[in-house]
Amino acid sequence: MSTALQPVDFPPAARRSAFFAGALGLTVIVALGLWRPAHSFRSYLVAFLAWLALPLGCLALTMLHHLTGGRWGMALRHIWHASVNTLPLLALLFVPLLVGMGYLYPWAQPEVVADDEVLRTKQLYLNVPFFVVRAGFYFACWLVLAYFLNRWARRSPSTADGEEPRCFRLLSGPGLALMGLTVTFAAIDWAMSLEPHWFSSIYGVMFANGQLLAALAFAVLLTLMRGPRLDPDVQRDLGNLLMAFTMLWAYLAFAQLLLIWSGNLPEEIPWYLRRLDHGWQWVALSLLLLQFVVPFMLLLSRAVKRDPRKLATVAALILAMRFVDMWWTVAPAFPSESPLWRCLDLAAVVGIGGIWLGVFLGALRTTPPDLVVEELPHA
Amino acid sequence: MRPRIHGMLAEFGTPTDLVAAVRRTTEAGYRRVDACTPFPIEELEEALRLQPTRLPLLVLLGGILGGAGGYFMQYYAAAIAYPLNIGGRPLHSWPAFIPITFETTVLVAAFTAVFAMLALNGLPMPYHPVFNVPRFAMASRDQFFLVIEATDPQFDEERTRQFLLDLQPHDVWEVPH
Amino acid sequence: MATEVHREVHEQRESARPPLIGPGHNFATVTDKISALALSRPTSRRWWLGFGFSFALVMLLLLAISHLLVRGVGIWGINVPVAWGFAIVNFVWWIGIGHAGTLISAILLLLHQQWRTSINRFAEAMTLFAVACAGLFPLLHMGRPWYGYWLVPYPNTMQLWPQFRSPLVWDVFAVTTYLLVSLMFWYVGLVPDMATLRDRSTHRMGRIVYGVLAMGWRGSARHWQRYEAAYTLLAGLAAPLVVSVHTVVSFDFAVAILPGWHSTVFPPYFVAGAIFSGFAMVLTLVIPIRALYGLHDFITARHLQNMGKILLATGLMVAYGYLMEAFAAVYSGNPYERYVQVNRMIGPYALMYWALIACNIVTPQLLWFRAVRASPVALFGVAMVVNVGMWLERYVIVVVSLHRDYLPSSWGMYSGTIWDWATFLGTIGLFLSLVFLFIRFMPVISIFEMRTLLPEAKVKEELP
Amino acid sequence: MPQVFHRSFNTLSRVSVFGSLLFLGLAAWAASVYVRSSYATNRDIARDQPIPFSHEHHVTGLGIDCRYCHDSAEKSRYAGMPATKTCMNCHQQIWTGSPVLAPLRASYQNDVPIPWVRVHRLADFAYFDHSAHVNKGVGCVTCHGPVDRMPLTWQHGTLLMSWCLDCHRQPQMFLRPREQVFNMEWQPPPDQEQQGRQLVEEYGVRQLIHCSTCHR
Amino acid sequence: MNLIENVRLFGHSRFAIVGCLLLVLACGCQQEMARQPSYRPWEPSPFFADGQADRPVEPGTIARGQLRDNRWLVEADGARAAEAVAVLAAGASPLGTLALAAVSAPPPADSFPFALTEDMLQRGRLQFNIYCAVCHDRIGTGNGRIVQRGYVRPPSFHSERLRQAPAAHYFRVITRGQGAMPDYSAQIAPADRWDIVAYIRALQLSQDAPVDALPPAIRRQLVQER
Repeated sequence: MSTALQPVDFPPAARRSAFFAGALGLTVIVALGLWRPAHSFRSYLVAFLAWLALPLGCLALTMLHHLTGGRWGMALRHIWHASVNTLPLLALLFVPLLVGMGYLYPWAQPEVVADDEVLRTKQLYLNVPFFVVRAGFYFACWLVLAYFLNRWARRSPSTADGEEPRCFRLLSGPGLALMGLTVTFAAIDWAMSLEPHWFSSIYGVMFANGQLLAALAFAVLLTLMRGPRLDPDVQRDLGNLLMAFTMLWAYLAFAQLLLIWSGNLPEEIPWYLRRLDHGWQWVALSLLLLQFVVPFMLLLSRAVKRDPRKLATVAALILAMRFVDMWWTVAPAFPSESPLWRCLDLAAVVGIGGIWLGVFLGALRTTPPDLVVEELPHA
Repeated sequence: MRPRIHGMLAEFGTPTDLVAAVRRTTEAGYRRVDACTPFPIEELEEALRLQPTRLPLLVLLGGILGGAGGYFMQYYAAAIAYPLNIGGRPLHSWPAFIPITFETTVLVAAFTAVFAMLALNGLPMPYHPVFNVPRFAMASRDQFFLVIEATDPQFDEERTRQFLLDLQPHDVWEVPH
Repeated sequence: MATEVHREVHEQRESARPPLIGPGHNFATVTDKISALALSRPTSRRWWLGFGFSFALVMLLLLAISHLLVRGVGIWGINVPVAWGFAIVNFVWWIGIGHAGTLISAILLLLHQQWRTSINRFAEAMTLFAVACAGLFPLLHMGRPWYGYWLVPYPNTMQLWPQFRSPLVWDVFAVTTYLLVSLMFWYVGLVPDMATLRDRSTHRMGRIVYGVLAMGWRGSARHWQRYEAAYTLLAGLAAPLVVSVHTVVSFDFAVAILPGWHSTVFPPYFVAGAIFSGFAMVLTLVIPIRALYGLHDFITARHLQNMGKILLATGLMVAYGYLMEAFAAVYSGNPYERYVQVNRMIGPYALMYWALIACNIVTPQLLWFRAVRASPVALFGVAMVVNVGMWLERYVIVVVSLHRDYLPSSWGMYSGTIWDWATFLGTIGLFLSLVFLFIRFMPVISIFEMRTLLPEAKVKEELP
Repeated sequence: MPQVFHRSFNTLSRVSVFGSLLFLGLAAWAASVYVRSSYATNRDIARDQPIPFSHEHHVTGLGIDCRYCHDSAEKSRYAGMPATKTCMNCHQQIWTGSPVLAPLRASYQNDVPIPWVRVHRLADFAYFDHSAHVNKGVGCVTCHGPVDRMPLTWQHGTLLMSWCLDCHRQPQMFLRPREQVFNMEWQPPPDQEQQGRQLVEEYGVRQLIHCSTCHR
Repeated sequence: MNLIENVRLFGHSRFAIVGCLLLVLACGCQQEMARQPSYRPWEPSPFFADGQADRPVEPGTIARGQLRDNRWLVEADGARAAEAVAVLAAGASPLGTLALAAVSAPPPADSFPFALTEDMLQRGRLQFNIYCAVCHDRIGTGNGRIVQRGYVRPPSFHSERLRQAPAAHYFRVITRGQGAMPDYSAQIAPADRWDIVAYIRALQLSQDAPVDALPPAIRRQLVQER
């Protein structure tokens, strides 16, 4: 069973085409930015947040797995590590957003703040220098965590005599707590404050869960596509985990909807009014159906979880819907534009995604084989 | 015609022995065979050639029934039977109906799981012929039993007893009705 | 072969951890030791002492309820503006405690966490008893409990239906469903063990009672097949159900637009709090019982450590909830939201607030240390503190948000009366009495599942 | 010996499982029948009165209008029970020696009211205004039934909340023109629903099913 | 007490305990909200000496809406009118003073305190048919159902004496009774009494009208019928 020892691998051509597509997408966005900078930054923000979900989700999953253990994680761990390795790239890709803050965030526009009493009271938190400092802090936390986890993993892969080095768990506990806080506040800073009057205290949890779901779907998809054949039990567990995270997604989304819908308060409900009108309602409906109903029903079936191809299809669907969800969550915050302009959001997704995938595939190649082999579940 | 006895009972000491014995029994062509164990043994399903249970399907149906019923109940009450304007919310206020729909789904599905399991197993059945063998009390402790029922077409008191003895059990008994 | 190598690696890794069953046990000893707890006679003096104490509290509960039925809810401290007092606080507290059982059983079963086996039965029973105690409070709070059936939708002579847009009606459905499903889950899990007790019992009455409860279980492979399917399906249903129940409880508050209640983080944060308090209560009960009945072989140090870790994790989630609530108030810019937070911290109930922070956030941080997790006494202490803290949390949420309305003319103070306390203590007595009865007459640990954990339960396949 | 139960217990257990289900169903059915029965609601049960007053005789026989005795039906929350004086308007000369009317005379002489037994007793938490109903076109017969044919008075409706709601939810099926309210013989026209809708419009009938309409 | 009795008593007491416990359930039988301690009209009351919850009007007080501020509506009789004036003076409200001025001049013999309208005649007919027709019959000849059952027969409204009687006479009789006729002051409101009087006038006219007085259409109809 030599397949069992093969790491997930892609031909170099895949990397090249990813970089090419990325360059193309970024060119479109930059060209657009010269003409309509506001829109360009908006598309860029959506795409950035959507792709950021993968490395951050993978980072959290890695630490979660260090704490809980379980064979399901062994199969995915090297993908997580490779994905986490792309965090420096994302820190770099964040810089354009600092440039575009004035176009994106109403609270960063002095003339808007001057006219708005609520925003003036919020200036204590929502102001440009503090925003930059916080963003720096978030990335610093993530990069440090990523650095240590990867370094230890390379240096001391888990050995056959059982226990992993204790340092993993010592880091992962506080690390996860730190992740929870930084992801929450990053979500508040980067996405929620686009509509600075609105607030929802569940937002950070939803964001973090979305990242976990995206990362899990991504890792499952790659493993099933290119990796070794999985142990049926592990594969079933992965299917169940995907189902659990989709259910969690639906749960959180519904909880927020229900509470805001019942409250019907003027400072809360506009968020949904914007997202359930002007065509966005169809996006919302597709989220309900394709992010929850369809994957949930499919994952209930044991046959789907047993068949790698079917499970991979479901994972791909979930992953795709994660991007749609991020689009639906973030993009309606901006003043309404014609649907044609919205299509250009795709260019940013391809642009950032191409570059990210290229770097990720490179990282995947350099993931030390002993890490892969030793962590592999029995096939 | 009703056979004289219920069947033959053989006792084994370990799950491995029992599974092997059951395999040989089904391979020998016996069909009305059962195994009684102190805990579930997955391998017996395949050894006894059991069909996969229909329970998940029934539970799914129960869940769908419960969910649809629960939602309709609320819709009927709030929009048809007694349409009242509560705080300007629509009569068909679907977000508010989801929690109960979920609960009824789970409730009916759970009832289905339990009662279908009991019904398919024919429980409660406080009297069963195997209990007539005193040693069978060990089936709920640490011993593993194989039953060949007398209604099996291949069953013959002498030959079946011999067959069971060949499996090297701890002991073999006749099970009276 | 790689397969075999990795299976062995995995098994070795498993074996390197502390074992789930003490050494020297086989099917017979496991069976006999656990079933002896329920079958042994005479009843120990310590049991009578504990049960007697709890039962005295039950009498107190009956007294408090009788007084309530005669005089009405006016004997409690509730009044406008604080119309929700102890009853709701205790309801939420008990329901929260009732979450660990099904969670341990269902979710850990689904996650193949085998360490659940020795505590699941006990935790499930605890769930049932806690939910029963919880259910008492809304019923009594209605003032006329004998009309409780009006909450059930049925074609009645008033042509009225429950108001399905109200979270209080959701509560009825959620709690009832939870009680019924937990009961079925618990009972289905008990059936094979009832058969064991039926066959072990030497007393005629015992044989009949356990025999009726066992429903004629004989361990047939066909039965086991459907049994396992049904049990797993029940677990799959119960897991989201647990989450939904405390979510609905959180909706009781969050659907209202009252500052301090209307917060979208309430559902997940309440669920985490429920699991937090549930595990605390499991620890509170398991540690003494383990010591008293000498169950160290079945409830090992590893069990306690794992529960300590879960306590820490859920405690951090609860802390996250507090943080988000406070941050939301500041960030929202809403003066009323801000006021409620400030009022919690420095208002008349500030002492309660800081006590709850100390109990729920500060104390569990001790669990970062392995030494604390490894010491049953320390764990017991932390669990007790958390029990108190979770009660305080509900008290702060309920009372502080209500006691100062928008208009200073409708401000007021609240405190429980002696009857509030009597009812609360009484339910603790009811809970403990049921626990004592349970450990006296039922197998505290799932016997048949313990058997499956033994190495000889594995069928050794001869290679074809 | 593990055999604890006799073989008949298999049948017994099945019978008890299904029997208890059946029993519960029957009990629920019986309860629902009971609460609607005249035993529980007093419907159709003629009440014994201190004087066996016959509406049939006074209304159908003598043609006395409802309002002769119940003179506040149009103006007040209460339809009004006639004072002893009202009875004496006629009975000072008619049936003066009748032993049946002895309580009436005693009441008149001693200035003590006759303790009539109340036939229609609404729960105290239900607000009811007689004049509102009468003036919006609800006929006497609609709620009280054919009083003109009752030798002794009985309660015609169940007085259950559902009984109120049956009309409150669809008043157009029951309303009649105002001038027909006291007409005991009035029959709804074939197009009652349409005419009823017009009356609902004309009389301004609204706010009928809010909780606070009756429970205030 | 012997042993057997002891055993039987024990058995009984067990039943008694169960019975007591079942009695607890009976608290569900109370309907406190359906029977509240407040009184409804005509309820008996053990509290008051006369055993009634309804209280008589306190002497010297006037209930809201019962101020008799129009003497002609209240009393057509001179003696009672003085009493009404006294009440009004005691009230001394602006409205009362105004009403007092309005009624201070004695009315002519057959005048009504207000202008007659079609509606008032309709109302008068309705009230007449309810309260009067039982004896006086529907056209006022005095042969109503009650009279047929043995009540003293009232005089016909169409007698010359009654046709000549002033309107105030009828009002006074309704209010105070006369001969066998009881008073109807409790049953018929003062304004309604005037309406009835007006209708009686119409009845009288109907039985004794000269043909010339009829409207042309009806006159033509009469001619045709003849």
